[in-house]
Amino acid sequence: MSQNLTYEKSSTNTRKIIQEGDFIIIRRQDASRLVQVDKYKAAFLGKQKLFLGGIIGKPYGSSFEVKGSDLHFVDPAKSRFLCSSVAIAEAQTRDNRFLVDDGKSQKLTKEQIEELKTGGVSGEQIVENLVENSTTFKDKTQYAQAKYLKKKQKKYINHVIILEPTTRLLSEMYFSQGPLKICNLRVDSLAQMLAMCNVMSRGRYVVFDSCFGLLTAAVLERLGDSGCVVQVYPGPGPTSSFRQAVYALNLAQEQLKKLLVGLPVTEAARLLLPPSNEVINHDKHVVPKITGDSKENSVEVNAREEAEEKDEFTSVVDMKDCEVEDKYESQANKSAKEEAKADRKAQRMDEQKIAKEILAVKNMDGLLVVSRHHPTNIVLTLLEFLAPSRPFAVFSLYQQPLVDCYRKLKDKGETLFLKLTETWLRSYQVLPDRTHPAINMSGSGGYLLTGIKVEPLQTHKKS
Amino acid sequence: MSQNLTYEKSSTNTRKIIQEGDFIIIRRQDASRLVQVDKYKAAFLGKQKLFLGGIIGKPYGSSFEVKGSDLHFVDPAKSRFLCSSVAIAEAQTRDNRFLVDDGKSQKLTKEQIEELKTGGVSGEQIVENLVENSTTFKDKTQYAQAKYLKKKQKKYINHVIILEPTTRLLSEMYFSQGPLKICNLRVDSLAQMLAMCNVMSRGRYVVFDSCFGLLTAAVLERLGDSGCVVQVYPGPGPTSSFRQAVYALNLAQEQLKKLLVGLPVTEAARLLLPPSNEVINHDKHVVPKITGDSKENSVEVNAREEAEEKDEFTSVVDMKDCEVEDKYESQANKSAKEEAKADRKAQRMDEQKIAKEILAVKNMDGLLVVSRHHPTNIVLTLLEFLAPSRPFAVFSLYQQPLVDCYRKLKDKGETLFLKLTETWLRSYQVLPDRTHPAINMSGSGGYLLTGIKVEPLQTHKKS
Amino acid sequence: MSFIEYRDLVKNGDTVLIYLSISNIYALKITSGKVFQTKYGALKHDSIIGKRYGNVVQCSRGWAYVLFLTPELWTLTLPHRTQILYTPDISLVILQLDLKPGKVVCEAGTGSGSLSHALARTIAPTGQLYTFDFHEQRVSLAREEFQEHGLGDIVTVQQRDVCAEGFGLEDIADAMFLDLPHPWEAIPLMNVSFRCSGGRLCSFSPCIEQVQKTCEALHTGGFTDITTLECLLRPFEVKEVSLPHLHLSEETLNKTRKISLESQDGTTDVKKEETGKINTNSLDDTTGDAVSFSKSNSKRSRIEKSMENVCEAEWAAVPSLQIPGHTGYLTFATFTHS
Amino acid sequence: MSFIEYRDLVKNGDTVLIYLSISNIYALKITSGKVFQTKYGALKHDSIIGKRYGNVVQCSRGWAYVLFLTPELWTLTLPHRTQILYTPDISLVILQLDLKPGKVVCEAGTGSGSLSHALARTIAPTGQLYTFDFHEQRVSLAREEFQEHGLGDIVTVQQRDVCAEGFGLEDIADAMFLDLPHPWEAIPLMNVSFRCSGGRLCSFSPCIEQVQKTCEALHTGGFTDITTLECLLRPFEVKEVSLPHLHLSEETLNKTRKISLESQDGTTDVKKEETGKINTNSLDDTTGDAVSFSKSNSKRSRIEKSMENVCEAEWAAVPSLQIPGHTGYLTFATFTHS
Repeated sequence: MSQNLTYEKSSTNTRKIIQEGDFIIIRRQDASRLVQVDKYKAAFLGKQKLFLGGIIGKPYGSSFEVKGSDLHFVDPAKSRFLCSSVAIAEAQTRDNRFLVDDGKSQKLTKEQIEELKTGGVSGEQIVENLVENSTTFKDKTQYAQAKYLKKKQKKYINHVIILEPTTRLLSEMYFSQGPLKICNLRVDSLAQMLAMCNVMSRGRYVVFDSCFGLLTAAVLERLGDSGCVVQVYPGPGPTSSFRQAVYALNLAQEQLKKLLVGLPVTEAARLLLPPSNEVINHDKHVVPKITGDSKENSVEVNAREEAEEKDEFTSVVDMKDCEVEDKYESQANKSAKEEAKADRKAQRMDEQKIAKEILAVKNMDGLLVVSRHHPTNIVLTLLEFLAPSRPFAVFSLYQQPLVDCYRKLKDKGETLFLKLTETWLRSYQVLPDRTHPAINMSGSGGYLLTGIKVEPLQTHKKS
Repeated sequence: MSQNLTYEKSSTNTRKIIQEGDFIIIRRQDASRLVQVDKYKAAFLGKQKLFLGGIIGKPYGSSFEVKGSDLHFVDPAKSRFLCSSVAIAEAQTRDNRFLVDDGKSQKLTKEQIEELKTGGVSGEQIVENLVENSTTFKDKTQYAQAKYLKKKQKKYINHVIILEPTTRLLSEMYFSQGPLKICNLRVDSLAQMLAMCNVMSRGRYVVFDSCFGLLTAAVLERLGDSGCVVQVYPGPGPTSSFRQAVYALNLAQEQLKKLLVGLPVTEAARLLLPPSNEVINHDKHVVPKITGDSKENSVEVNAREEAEEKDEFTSVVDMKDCEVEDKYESQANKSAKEEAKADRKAQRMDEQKIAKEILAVKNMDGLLVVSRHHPTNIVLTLLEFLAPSRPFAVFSLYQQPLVDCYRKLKDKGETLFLKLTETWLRSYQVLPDRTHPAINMSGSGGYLLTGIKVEPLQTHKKS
Repeated sequence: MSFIEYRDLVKNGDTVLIYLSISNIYALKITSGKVFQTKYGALKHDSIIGKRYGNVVQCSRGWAYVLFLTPELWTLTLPHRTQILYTPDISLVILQLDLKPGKVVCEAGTGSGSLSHALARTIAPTGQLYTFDFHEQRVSLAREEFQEHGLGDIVTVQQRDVCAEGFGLEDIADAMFLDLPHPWEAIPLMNVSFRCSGGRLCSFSPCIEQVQKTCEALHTGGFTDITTLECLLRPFEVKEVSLPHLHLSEETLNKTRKISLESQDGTTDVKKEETGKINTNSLDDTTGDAVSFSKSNSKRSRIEKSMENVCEAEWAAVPSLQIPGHTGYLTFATFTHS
Repeated sequence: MSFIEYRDLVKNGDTVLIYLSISNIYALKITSGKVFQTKYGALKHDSIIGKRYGNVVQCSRGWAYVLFLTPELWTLTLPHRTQILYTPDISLVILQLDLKPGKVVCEAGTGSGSLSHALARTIAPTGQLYTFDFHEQRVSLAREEFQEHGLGDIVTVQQRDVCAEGFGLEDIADAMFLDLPHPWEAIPLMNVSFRCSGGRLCSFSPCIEQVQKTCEALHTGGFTDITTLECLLRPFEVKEVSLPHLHLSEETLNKTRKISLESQDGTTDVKKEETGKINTNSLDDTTGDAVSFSKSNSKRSRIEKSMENVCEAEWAAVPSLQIPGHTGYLTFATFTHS
């Protein structure tokens, strides 16, 4: 028997509680969604309207039953049973030799079931009723009975789980909502970008992110409370959604200010122009509107209130989900709006100034690019700000742009370990006597180009 | 209990016997090879020199032990034991927690073992000796003992199995010798080409084949004894290896003559030129040297003796394997050679004439292309000879040429069901408590473009 | 009509493929006088009779193609009475079983006949397929189909529990295909059915536990060359792809700056700005399309336009986003009589 | 030297990566006075000290790059004491375990430390990795390495049979990683080690039978969100590819005919012809290269030349022919205390 280690137990060992204003992930079996907790405001999960008052004060990871539009806390042991039930219900068996249509064996009519539901009968009671009125339930094998039960439970017991957003959950959520939304950046590709770029606390990273800030959020999560991210965007100002996933992490505002600054890619490119040119640009662009004190590595911008311009990705809004009026919006008057607008602009300029100061040293620790634009020019430009011996990773939904980028980088001769890859991600159904790869899979997780920047070779002495 | 069917037992229900002159596949665990049986001539399997006299008269599927350079018949039950042994020996376990180096536990020295081998002691006896002299054998678990035994058996008992060549075995053999040799045409891609082109007896197929006749052989195998293949090649004459896999099928010469004709792709293309032009070409190319009578659908060419010019793929010859002089070569004198050469040329011309007559009807049933040239022009040309409602399949090691081909076909508007695909082929190790996908796999089986030719649309009446 | 011999012109009684679009294809038995309703309106069977396969036929509000039905097209259109095998698996089964004209094959179970048609095509005209199913109705439906499809002479269908009783055939099979829930129960009964020259066997199972028991039974039963394969189709969409370039050269940057400076003074052209709080309710309502960029009328789009090339679209093969992840495991083996 | 903080200049005692070529890379501990022998000759450690990472250093007959060692580069160069995990699996493990600075992770077993380095990097500087191995020698070697690599404060290594005894830690872990032959034996012992807020677990197993037992143990143990994944890297070679076109237009055909007719009369330019019998002994000696075509001096090559374009080479990504087919299954689960 080995001796046990002596170790200090963590002092912060309590369960985190859901609070008003938190960004949370609501997950049901078939869907998950990011919302901000607001007692007075309804959230939507698919067509289901939900009031979130009932979750405040409960620990993250809790399950809730949906009754009407309200959420009721569920005992953890019970919710666990339901989770495992889903796995079995989803199990598919190809052997349908004795397949008998289920539909005719139920004595309750659809109308009767609907009556029960609207009559406020709990999901569990409905399932019990269904079992009693099934003519075939008794004759089923034990396995088939379990399967039937779980299937019905899944249908009639409407549970959701409230989770604290993490890179994993955000990545899963965005991908399930439509992979193209995040350029098909699948979780395995994202994971590899972070690893290949050696993302860690105290590092300084350049991130070009066309996927709702998911990549930026993933890097920020790995910084802990020190390091920095320069988030580069294609337009002169960021899009309204450029930090959606970042805000979802519920980082303290001061922390975010300390870690994250934004910069248009054009401004980054200007830093590389001959000095004479650079000075002029600098003067004209750090406009006199700066209000906060701009210490190095600290942006005095209230990030959550930051100016955001509508872009093509958020301009298509499902009206259903926007019925509920924004409470701040309705409170705000015109002049306050104008003021806020000016503030945001100033703050953006402030961020830009700091970002340029950071980049100008050309000593960044990693570059991560997910772009809806062709990556080559972006990569060639931003690579200039990396210190030698630092890695980079470029992701694309398509293969050919990365072939082009590979070629240009190869020609330039300032990189080692250039690799173009894709990964296959397969998930498995593991159940007794029913184990096989998932019936459906993602056909592509995108392509990845990785490498390490080095100093260009001055002399070719190799014989 | 069901009633049994009444049926006629096959009249040809005997095991096929290996004969002098047959093409056979010699298979060892790690390699397989196609050779023609010749009592007097040595064959090589890797570095192993083999005289094949011992296999003549034995049934296909038999195992033989290699003693010196001779092959000795092995009892089927025993060979089966060895086959299963290999599976276990190849099983890899990742759990090397108790890994102990095997090398030091054997009391016999390498020299002593070598002595046993050259002393004519059988492989089995050597293995017995090794077990006796192992200091750790007794202490191993039963599983580990079995594994040890099989590993040693694999090493010291040199068995080969003689198989009758089939498309499956030929495909496996060529692929294992180096996928690029056959343009990376993996067995699953080949299988799909045959299925997608609905290859069946009595069908007429155009085959463009840059893989040693493997594709042609596969189509011929599926024809049985009626139908036809027009094998199209890129140069004015075929390469020496263009029917290597075809000959391996051991078809009777008359059958081959009836089923297979060759034609340069340029001659096929000429058939599509305006009639005035065509006549001229025809006159000039069916030169007056034709000797055989050229009935429709029958080529009077002795295919095995056919003229073959060296090409780039066979010009690189491993000298080791050519030490043994060709007996016919040494018998032949110069004038006989000249005569044979003229004959082959005449026969080739004869084949071409028939091929042109067949194609001219433009009523072929399928087109299959595996080419080292860019496929687009080849496909556009040869597709002209297909009847409407007939399928085609084009294979390429690379993706982009097929994208180009897809596009051109789409533009032309005479195809339906155009599909570009690749397949993943995974093989599994299935062993008690040791089941997992094979540790190594082929990264690509090439790309496939398939479709069905239709009549071009005359009028667009779709509203 | 026969699956095993091409015909040029459509005859009354033929089963043909009607192609309206890639997602609207139908197997149709031509019966003089009948009418088939399509999304392009009525299609009279009589207007198809006498047409050449591969040609266009008229519907009342459009047109369709009539195609000769191959086993592969049948697989795409057949009525599903069970889950079926698709062409990637089917083609590999046929090649790995060494099938060719004249071979004798035993199949259990028949299912919806997707594989049976392809087997029959390959061993025709001289081979024989004996196919069995546990389910009576499926057997009679399959028998009818084979008859209608000109395969009556090639295929024999019978109701039978092969797991319990074997094939009931002796010394005849070159190849066997098993798609059974418990193939390991059937395997010990297979030996007698193989020809004296032996043959090949394939067992299809969706779950790995079935494969494990099958391989064990094959080992025990004296089979050799036991191999388990999985074959997955990865389709590509061939389309024009254009990623806009961002131009970051000195010249472009200077041009951009001018636009940027112009709008620095006035803010009127920044039409829309959001309030501070993010409308999280709209998080998943945007569908990102990586290819097309609709331009907003803000100053940003003006600058972006100046930086972006007129995109040169390239044709590329893009992997489909969702693909089948698993069909089943194919276990192959060789049988040799001792 | 520390894996968890970048440094610009190489110091004596640093472990660095020496890059000669993609297949010649070495992790090297810099010790003043020592010499490292490379295929380009001697490399003096002193010539590396003081150099900036990412720069070239001189060997006696060539040059090499000196790179800062990341966990990912370490994985490529570390001494194998066991089979190791590679970056595609490692990266997925880290993300799926929700790791970030400050997290506490338990790992069994340590093995060659490939994963441990990446775990430590991610949870540094405030997190803790407790890693255990059954094998005494591996434990002491790993401990030395962590110390040398500046991870001494982050990583605690101990010899322990986790399957029998659990981690011996209570109420502390945010995440666990198990690479054990029988993880299902260890899983019931894990609960006590998780923090009261629960956490994530990953078990790596190469064989499906292990996964089956593991999933069962996780179910029984009250874990939720049990998912089994497999992640396979598919590398591409980026290279110039050129397939020659065959030109079959009327014009080209007429040109070709001329050459063909010229050589029709004489046969002298057909240099080599084979005898009738195929030399089957040379069947597998030819290595087909699909890209380059060496022209023979026969008339055929003249004709082919006239038909083929000067090939426009295109850059393409070609899948590598042989790739790893399997590393292991990764089973993830969430633990919540009741």
